[in-house]
Amino acid sequence: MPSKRSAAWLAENGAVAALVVLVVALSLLSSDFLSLTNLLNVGVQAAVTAILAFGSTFVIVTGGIDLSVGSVAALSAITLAWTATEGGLPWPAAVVLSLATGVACGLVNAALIAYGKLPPFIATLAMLGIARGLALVISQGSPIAMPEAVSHLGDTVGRFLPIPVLVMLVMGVVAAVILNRTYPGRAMYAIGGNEEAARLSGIKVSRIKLVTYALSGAFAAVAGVVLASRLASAQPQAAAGYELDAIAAVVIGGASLSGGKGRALGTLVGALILAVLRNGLNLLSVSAFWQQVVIGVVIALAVLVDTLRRRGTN
Amino acid sequence: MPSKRSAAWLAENGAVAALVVLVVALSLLSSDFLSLTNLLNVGVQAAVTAILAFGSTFVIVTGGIDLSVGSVAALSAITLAWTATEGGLPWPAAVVLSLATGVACGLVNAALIAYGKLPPFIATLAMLGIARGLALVISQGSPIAMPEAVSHLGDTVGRFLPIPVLVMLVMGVVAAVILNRTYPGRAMYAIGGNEEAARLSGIKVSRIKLVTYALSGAFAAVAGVVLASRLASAQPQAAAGYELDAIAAVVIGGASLSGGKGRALGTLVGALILAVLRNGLNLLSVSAFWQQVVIGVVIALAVLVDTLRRRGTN
Amino acid sequence: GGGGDGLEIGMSVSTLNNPYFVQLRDGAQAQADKLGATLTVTDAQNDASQQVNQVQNFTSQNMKAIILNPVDSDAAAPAVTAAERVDVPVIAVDRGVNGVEVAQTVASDNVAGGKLAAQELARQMGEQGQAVVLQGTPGTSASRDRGRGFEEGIKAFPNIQVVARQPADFDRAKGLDVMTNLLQSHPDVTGVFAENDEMALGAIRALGSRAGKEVKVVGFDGTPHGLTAVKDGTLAATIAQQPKLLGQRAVEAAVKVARGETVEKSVAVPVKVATQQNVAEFETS
Amino acid sequence: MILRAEGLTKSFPGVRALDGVDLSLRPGEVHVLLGENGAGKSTLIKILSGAYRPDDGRVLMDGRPVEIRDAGDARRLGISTIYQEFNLVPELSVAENLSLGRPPRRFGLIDSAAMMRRGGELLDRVGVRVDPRTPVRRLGIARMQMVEIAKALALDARVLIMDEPTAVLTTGEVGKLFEIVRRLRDDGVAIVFITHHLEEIAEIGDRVTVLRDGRSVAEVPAGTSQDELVRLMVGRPIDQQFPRRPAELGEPLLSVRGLTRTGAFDDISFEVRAGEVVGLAGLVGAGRTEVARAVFGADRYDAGEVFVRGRRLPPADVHAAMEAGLGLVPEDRKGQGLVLGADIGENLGLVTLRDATRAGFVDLKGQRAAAARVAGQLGIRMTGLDQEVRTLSGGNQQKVVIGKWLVAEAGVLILDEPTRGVDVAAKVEIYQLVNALTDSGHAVLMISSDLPEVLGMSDRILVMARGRLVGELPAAEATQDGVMALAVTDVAGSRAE
Ligand SMILES: Nc1ncnc2c1ncn2[C@@H]1O[C@H](COP(=O)(O)OP(=O)(O)OP(=O)(O)O)[C@@H](O)[C@H]1O
Ligand SMILES: Nc1ncnc2c1ncn2[C@@H]1O[C@H](COP(=O)(O)OP(=O)(O)OP(=O)(O)O)[C@@H](O)[C@H]1O
Ligand SMILES: [Mg+2]
Ligand SMILES: [Mg+2]
Repeated sequence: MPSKRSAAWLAENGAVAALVVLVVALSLLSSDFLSLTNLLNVGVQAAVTAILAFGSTFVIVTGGIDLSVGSVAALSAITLAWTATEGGLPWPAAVVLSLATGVACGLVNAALIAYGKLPPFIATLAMLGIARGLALVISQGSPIAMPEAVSHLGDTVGRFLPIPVLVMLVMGVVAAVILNRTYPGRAMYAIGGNEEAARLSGIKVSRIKLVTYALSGAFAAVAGVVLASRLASAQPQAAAGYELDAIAAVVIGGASLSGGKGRALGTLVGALILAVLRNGLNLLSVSAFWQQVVIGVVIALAVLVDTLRRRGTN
Repeated sequence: MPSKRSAAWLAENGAVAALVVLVVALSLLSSDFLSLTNLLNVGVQAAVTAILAFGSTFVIVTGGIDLSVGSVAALSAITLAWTATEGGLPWPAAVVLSLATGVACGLVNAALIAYGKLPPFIATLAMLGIARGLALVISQGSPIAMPEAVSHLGDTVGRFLPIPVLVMLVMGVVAAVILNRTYPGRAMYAIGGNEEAARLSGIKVSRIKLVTYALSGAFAAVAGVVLASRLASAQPQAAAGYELDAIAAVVIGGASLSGGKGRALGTLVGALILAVLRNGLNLLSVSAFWQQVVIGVVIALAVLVDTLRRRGTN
Repeated sequence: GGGGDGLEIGMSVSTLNNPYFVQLRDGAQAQADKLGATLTVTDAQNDASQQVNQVQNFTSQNMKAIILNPVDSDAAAPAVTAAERVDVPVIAVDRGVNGVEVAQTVASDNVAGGKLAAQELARQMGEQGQAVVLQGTPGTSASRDRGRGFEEGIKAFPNIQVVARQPADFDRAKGLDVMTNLLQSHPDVTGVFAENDEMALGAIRALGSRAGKEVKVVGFDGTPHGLTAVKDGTLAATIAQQPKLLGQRAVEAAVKVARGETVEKSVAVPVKVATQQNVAEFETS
Repeated sequence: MILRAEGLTKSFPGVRALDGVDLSLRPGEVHVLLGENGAGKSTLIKILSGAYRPDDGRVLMDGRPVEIRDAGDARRLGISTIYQEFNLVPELSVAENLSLGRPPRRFGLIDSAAMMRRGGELLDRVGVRVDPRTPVRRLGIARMQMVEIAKALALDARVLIMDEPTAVLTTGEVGKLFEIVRRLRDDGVAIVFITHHLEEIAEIGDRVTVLRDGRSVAEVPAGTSQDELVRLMVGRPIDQQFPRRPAELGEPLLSVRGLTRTGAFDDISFEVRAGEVVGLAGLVGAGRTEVARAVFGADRYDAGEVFVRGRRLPPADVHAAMEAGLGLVPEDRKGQGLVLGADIGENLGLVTLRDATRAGFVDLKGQRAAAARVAGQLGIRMTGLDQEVRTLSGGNQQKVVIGKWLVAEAGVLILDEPTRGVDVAAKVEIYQLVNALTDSGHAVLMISSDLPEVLGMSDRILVMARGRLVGELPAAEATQDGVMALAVTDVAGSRAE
């Protein structure tokens, strides 16, 4: 019964309904919205948030929170650009170093949380400051040009294949596979659902948390590199404040901040909702002052659609 | 046994230990730190964050989160300044209207959360945008001068009584009394500890949530007015990003984001830690880029001191 | 030494998360080193109240003079009052302070700069066509003043139509995204005014090969990357504010007032339009 | 001797939970642990399963000392545990919970098909009919317990520890569980079995170790008489296990008419009169809990009415129900009954919080005094009213749940599995309190899966099967067999499976 299954799927992925409503509304309001180019633009604009949000999904599934993703993204990109230009490293080595930076930040977060017993909010808030500060220190506050080879990551192949979208989709699949099909992924759900039960079932909770935050850091590094590639320049101030967007994408996508729930697909939809919304507001030329109001109202409505529908079915 | 009780008190308020360590360290590092004027400065500088954080304490105790406090503070201050200057209202009426604005924002948050079943993160994130946007719309993006009478709230009475500090202390006492001694306060702890058990014990959970977020909005309004009084001008961008500071103060003060825990005194200490830290870094002339790193490290250490000490006693 | 030996000066910069202000600081630092003064720089992170705090902290440190780069001209008054209470002279730099008097204001005029930007953009657009504005963070004084100057300036060109004004928060990535989106609804724009160079550089990425050819982009600040883009021809012009010079002048004044000398009430560092023709003269400053 | 524990000692702040306890397990025996609430039974087995580290003492397996640092170590040693408090992940499916920590993998990835298959097999083994894909949160307490049992069986253990597995099961499931236990015993598995149901000891046990105040006071054969076991455990004999003292009946206080919720219960009508204790019996999943929650206003219903003292209650409004004088002790103490992170005093005062408020301010002193009184009555074993409820033993937690409604003095009290996990002596205390309630004209509706309790304490017994009321028996005429016969009635057309 494919129809029944797809109905059930929709019921579980209510954010999709909100996205569809939003897309239909914008298509009616703006004739420019529903063009292939514009939709690809939306995809590109969603990419960085989505990649950050995939990383945050791991964390939120375990019941944690990662406020440092934006800063870690900036630090990773600055690391890449700095080692490749000032440091004279070949770019593949710089890329590896950049990913390692992201992972290292994640591991520090996890160590503080798992061994230092810090609340995730505090540990990652500290890292938010530390990573941003280091990015500023390394770059001396000025943007650094990205190596030519890497910044192709921001390009569009042919007319219709923006690489950021490709990277986003690949990272999404990776996140989905990790969450659904691997041992650490399933253990994340168990920890988020009932940490004590997970521990008593023999899951090494601390170790899984290390994996979780390391993944979040790695995804942040990828997001940072994609962002810097789009701009051809790594900026110390890049992705500031993106952590709230990333968390919002995950929560709009159906996850709960108390843990145990969340899916990569939902997160993707959440990130698309945010990107579609911002794109639409630009197309409709909503005034700067009103934009924030409209974004707020639409986010609330989008999630409201979801919760009300879910209540209807229950 | 006063000594035993005070030891127990310290054990429960571990943040105090961190604050003491910080103060001692800064006194040794900088000769300017331990002067009365400087300490009063620290108090004034902590005031706005502390008042916001008292409001957030209610919310966090119920297991919620309020991201909108900074924006609501700005909107309330703008409302006051605008109605008093452009609107020609007498200032006491403008003050009342400003508080009402804060309460209204809180009630909208609560309605979305309690009746719309939105996650608090999403509802208050939406309000973050909406309130900020409305502040910009009302003010047309420009600061508005505060009425003379109100801006005395930013003054210092005599040499040693800065009014912001006074307001902070009064609001702290109000918060403590509400949390410890009143029905809504006790109900907040129950809801944060186990919402279902609270409901089955006859607590009207939705109504208490209305009270909770309305209080948070009212405290935000007070914070906004104090901030605007210090600057003698209400700014649409005021207190942007303060929500993370407020939450950090509450969590550093010993509350848990999963609810059921948190005290007004702890929150005050948390806000003081943040203010002392920023003040100290200025006095020590730490370079701007390194400051963020140092703040991050010290926040992590401060809470680490607390958790390790607590583990020691267990 | 230039007579400023060991003199302690505090400087509160509105934000260091922007290359423009980093240069402002660098100019000030260089001058302080030259004069032998000790400069302490703090970053107010675009938060007016944090700036008041920093000035208060300077007074506790017994600074002999304070250089204030206001986050907001109106909201800076209490900071100045705090310093005056303990008789520490204040030099305002880049933005003025409204409501109270400071020893000297070293500034270049954002409103005038906005006007210049309008004129230069109009000139390069051939005084006709559609233009869009990328606005800075709503509610900040830089966005307000530059926007106002631009609107005033562009009025003189009736054949230029401003078809959209959208915020991109002074951020390069947002400049890229917002420009991309605007190109969907307004594919025929031939002019872009960005309220800072960062957004302008983002817009240039969005425009791709059209930047500098069909579409003229004018930025603001004259940051090194902005000037490079001007040299390359992708950025049509930037309103160069000579931030290093601002910083330099401010320190000079601070050292003077700290020694009790009198200084002029205001020093204007001119804003200049940097275009491909004259860009060379800016790169050294 | 497969496992020996020697001199195990464990202290928590303010209590010495274990004080030099010895325990020896032989292969192929069912070793019963007996003791009052808070005697240290759970603490002892948590040391064996790696959840706690002992302060002192050691554990030997096959004569060699072993270190059990965490659940993984215990598993490697072949020790499998069913904890008193469930350790299930509510959001995950039954199948996934069953293979928690050791999912079947293929090429490094989780093999969901194999996981479902394995889950299905395990559920069959314990005889629970439930789709392995169902999220655990949708199961009632009883079926969660069966899933816990299945989960423990998933590991082919040499030592199987079961902490009060029968507390929430009805006779049917208990029978099934005992079959499983006997089969394992015959295969040579050593089984530690904790229960407060004394009659189960002779039926399933081989040896009994009695704990009192954290010390092992005796090791006796399972055939020891119940009176003797009680004396060992409590230190004094208990005169009467079910001291029901019928009271004079008055007006109907609670009347339920035609209450229906599609898929859960259908056309439920009954009355409870002042001074009366009505028992509600049935198999697990019969829908008793659902009815109780609907009556109390905790859940909505589709049709029917509820009256208290003749006044109709608005549906799904707990507050109104409480105002009218209803009270509910829920079956899930952890999920619905307690604020685990709050202290005992606070939990005991929760229900009366509103009444203790004057002009917005709570009379904290009065609250404390009332709490202290009730805690004394129920004999809650605690270091003080400010002890966190989380750190109480299971039975003492249950006493707190009941206690908070005793403080409230509700006119009609609905008790859902009230004595779950409560020791024999404390049970009698609770029964006395029920008597006192009915003496003063209150009414009690008691749901219990413990048939002797229903028979012993009710004046009248209602029996539910598959969401319907299928019979009513006066207590005097009711027998276990009579109730069971009704409980398995196949009600045509009701409640789809
Ligand atoms: N984490 C803890 N912190 C403090 N005290 C604890 C903790 N765990 C258990 N205790 C105390 O240890 C004692 C023994 O508890 P335990 O759970 O072993 O009792 P039990 O014999 O299993 O009782 P029950 O029959 O009620 O389940 C109790 O007094 C309890 O309050
Ligand atoms: N055989 C079954 N088929 C379908 N659902 C069932 C079945 N058994 C139990 N349930 C569901 O499980 C939950 C109840 O589980 P539980 O085992 O606690 O029994 P109950 O319905 O609460 O009644 P009781 O208190 O009589 O045991 C309910 O949601 C019920 O609908
Ligand atoms: Mg126990
Ligand atoms: Mg039940």
